[in-house]
Amino acid sequence: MIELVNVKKVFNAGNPSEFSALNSVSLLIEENQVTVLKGPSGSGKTTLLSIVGCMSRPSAGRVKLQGREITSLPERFLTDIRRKTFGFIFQQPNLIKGISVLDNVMLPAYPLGEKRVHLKNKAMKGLAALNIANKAASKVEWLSGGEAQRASIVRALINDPYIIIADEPTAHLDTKLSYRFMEIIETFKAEGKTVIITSHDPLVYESSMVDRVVNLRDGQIEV
Amino acid sequence: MYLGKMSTIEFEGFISTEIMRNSSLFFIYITSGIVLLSLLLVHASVSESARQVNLEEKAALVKILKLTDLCLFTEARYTRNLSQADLNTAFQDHPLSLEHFPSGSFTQPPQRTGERP
Amino acid sequence: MRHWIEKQRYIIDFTLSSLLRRKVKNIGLLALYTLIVFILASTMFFTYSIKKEASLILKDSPEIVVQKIVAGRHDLFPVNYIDTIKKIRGVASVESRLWGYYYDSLVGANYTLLTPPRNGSFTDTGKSTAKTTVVDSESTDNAKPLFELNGAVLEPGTLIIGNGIARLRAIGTGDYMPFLAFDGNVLNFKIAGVLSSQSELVSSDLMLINEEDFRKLFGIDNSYVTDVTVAVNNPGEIAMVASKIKKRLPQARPIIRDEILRTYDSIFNWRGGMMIVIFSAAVLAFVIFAWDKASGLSAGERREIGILKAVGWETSDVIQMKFWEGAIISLTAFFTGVILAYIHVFFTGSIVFEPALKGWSSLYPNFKLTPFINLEQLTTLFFLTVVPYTVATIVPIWRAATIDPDSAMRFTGE
Amino acid sequence: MILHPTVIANLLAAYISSFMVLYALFYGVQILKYWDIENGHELQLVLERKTYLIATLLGYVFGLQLLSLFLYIFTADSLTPLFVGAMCAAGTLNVDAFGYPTLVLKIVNFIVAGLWLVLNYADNQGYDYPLIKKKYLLLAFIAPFIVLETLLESAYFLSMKADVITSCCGSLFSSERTTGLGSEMAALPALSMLRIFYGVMFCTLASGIFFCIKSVGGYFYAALSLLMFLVSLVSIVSFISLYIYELPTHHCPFCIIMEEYHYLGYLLYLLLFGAVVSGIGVGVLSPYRQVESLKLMLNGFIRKLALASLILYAAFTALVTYEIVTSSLVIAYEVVY
Repeated sequence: MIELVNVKKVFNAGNPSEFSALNSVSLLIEENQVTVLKGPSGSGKTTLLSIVGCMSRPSAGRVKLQGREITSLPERFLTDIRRKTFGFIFQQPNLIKGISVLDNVMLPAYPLGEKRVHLKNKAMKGLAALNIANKAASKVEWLSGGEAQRASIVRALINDPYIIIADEPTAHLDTKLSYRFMEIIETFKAEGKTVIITSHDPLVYESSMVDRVVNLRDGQIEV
Repeated sequence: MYLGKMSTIEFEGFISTEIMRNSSLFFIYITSGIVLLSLLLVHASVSESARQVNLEEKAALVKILKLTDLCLFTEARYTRNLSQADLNTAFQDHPLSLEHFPSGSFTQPPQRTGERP
Repeated sequence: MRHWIEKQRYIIDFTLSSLLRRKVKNIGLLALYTLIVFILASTMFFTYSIKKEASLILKDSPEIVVQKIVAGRHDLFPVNYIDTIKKIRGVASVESRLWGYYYDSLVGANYTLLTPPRNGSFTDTGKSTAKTTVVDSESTDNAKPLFELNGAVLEPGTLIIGNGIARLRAIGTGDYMPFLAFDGNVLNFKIAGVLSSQSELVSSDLMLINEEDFRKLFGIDNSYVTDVTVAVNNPGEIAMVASKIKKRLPQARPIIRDEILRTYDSIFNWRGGMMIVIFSAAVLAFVIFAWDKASGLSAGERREIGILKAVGWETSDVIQMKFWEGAIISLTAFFTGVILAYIHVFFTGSIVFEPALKGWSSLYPNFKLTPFINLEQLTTLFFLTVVPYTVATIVPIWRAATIDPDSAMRFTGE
Repeated sequence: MILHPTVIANLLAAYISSFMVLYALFYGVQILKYWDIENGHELQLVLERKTYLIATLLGYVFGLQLLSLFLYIFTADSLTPLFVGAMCAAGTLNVDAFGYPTLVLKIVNFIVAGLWLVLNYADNQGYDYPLIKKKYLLLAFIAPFIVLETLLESAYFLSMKADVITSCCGSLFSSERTTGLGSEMAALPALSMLRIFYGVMFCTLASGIFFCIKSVGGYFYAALSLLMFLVSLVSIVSFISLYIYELPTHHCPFCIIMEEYHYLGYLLYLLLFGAVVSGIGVGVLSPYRQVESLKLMLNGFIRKLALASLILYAAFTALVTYEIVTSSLVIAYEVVY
């Protein structure tokens, strides 16, 4: 599904503060599997995730998505792929204040220019699935932590992507909500989606349905 | 309590609160702006024709009394009738007499004083 | 194409909501922008309409005015020159004009005294159409009927005054006005009539006086007049006749009508341009302010764009959003500025500019300008205000749009 | 120099567009030098971001060129009363030697800027920036022309002298100015121009339709649409304006955008400019149909361009024919003024 071949990422190359977040990482992520990237903070987890999720391009190395080379694609195409293939769940819910939950959820689909009625129905269905439909019109500031997390999950699913990327999803959730989150991941796996999670929360990487755990340290994969 | 109540009302009316999308508001705003602007243009042409009578009266007065200048720069004798030569009319010779602001400083020096016959 | 329109509508949705969210920051920018448009628009409307009005009013001014110049200074025009001008082929008629200024120290105002033609008569359009009788200058006997203005006949010893003077001195028909003659004794003139307030733009400081009284007041003997107006048979010949006059009377200074019009045109161009050049410093300051405001993104805005890009917006989508933001602000400022300027110039007679335009003149005509705006003025206004603003914000917008998508990932603290 | 608000607006627009084009060229040269799609180094990412900046800048320059073209004609028309012998914008452009060259350059720059945007749009469809080098070479070609146009325009306005009253003799004996470029075009016989216009238009439309069906002969169509553009300009001056003004002597191509003729000229010129930009765009893009990353989309896009230019030319001809039919002027015999 996703293949990284000795990917390197160097920040502000050439001047004294040069720092290589990743050096020659090779990784293969199978289809319909839940992979957890484990490692202390500063080990390049987030950089690796942003390269896998086509948010940024590696300084060197190859990235293949379903066999197609996407390393040197222009940003326009990279974003198009990201919009259709990946759903992002961030550590923070990252919802935009001042606009309603519904608008927040529909935001990723704006550039696609879908008819508003269809988009609204899809968004309402997604919110109803995670039973926060009653908060659709309320402002984002009034949501609780769990509700905000679920809203950002619905937003990630709006373009029904088949790969879900979650960066430290349970960092700000209590155990009950973390279990609820793992159940949601369970449903993704059942629907045939591939899930990639970064976490150092034992509740996540020791959970039964995780297929593979990858350890990351100082920009390299520990075998 | 108050916060709770408001959100419930909001919910029942949820479907209806979406009365007007922002972009339709924007288009209505733009069209009303353009309509207002064209109203101005219409008003301009309407009042121009209404003023025609007034303009003709002034023109007739100019014709009878053989006036040559507008009565705009009235603060000094030599700025009153700019086109006529006077003891020192603006256009008679060097015009940059600045002591009488604003007309003194606003009159433009003739372009080609010396060259032509 | 359908998708593109729908996409634009979505982007406008988001832009409007983000604009309304940060009201305080945008209101300041909008107010300044509207002020700039307002002042520029008022200047242009004022200069254009007064220029148009000048060209309409002065189109019937005398075709050629001939003056005598002695040692580069204006001098009285000897009557015997008139015959030499009459002999020139193509000249229809030659009439003399007697006019001058009288400084009234009481109110510090200059009056223009003028002797109207012998038996012309003029009635305000309010009552009936203006009658302009052709004056044949051959009949020199003074038994002819005198000039009369809507019924008020200008007998010797009376005056017809402009509305401005009546307003300034608060006098009307029937009152008396003392004048200091050239030889020191005081002449008392009765006011026979007042010119209409409509025609103040040309006649507010005008005083019509009888020829004998004028000569008595200023001591000009009969063999001299102030200057002479020449009517020409074929308008195409004006320049030729003027050159002949110049040849025959080297001291004469012939002035052609369309030169007068052209002078007024260039005065008001110069005046409009001058105001804009002075005002361009303010526009430049505004452009720098807009550039700074566009590039100084608050942390919230930066985070918001980061989220947009992380969630699936592409750089050009963000650029389009910022374009719409600029467009909304510019259109609001442009519409409000132009409409306010229109009301300011044509309904309230440009109060804001009055002190600047009036200068020290104590006798300023209050005239209502006929509104005259066309597409050209609006395009010029667009170029002088909206284009600089848009260009100034291009680079900051691009810089804001190229925030990395994964900045939203890195953002951890709340 | 004439200190006139519209003149100031014109110069401002000219200097702004040259500044923007030079700014874009500065980055364009950087891209031409350091562009290497393969490596993902910092510089390459920065350059890729710069492409957005340049595209936005050129988009604004294109819009500004179009607006300032019409404003330029407006200014010339509004300055007419200041010059002896100038009846309308055509006369004012003759005031000094820079008037017409600036106008011609403005039209050429507008078309070339349009082509750049067409090339840019095509390049954006390819997934590996296929035409990036050609795009910025074209930009390097455009920049000097726009700067030249700005210099010519400032020379035109700065060296302009209004004929105001002079102090010495008051009246003015400036000689009648000889009419420049405009008069030759007007001298072309009207009726034969009419036949040429319809003949060339017919060939253009025919070759366009042929191209749309068989998608062969793109260059031929582009050349024809350029020729048609020139023929249309000449025919506007020589006979179309006569019908619009219903006056056998008034050849001025500028007065038709004025108020008295309900701003008809705008529609006429916009149709014409749109047609020529898309027409030549077909020719410009044809050589890149084999480019690997553009293969599938480029044919469709070129056909769309050709179709657009066909429709615009057809609309232009329809409008011209409508004007001729409804005009009360009939040029029966050959009149040469």
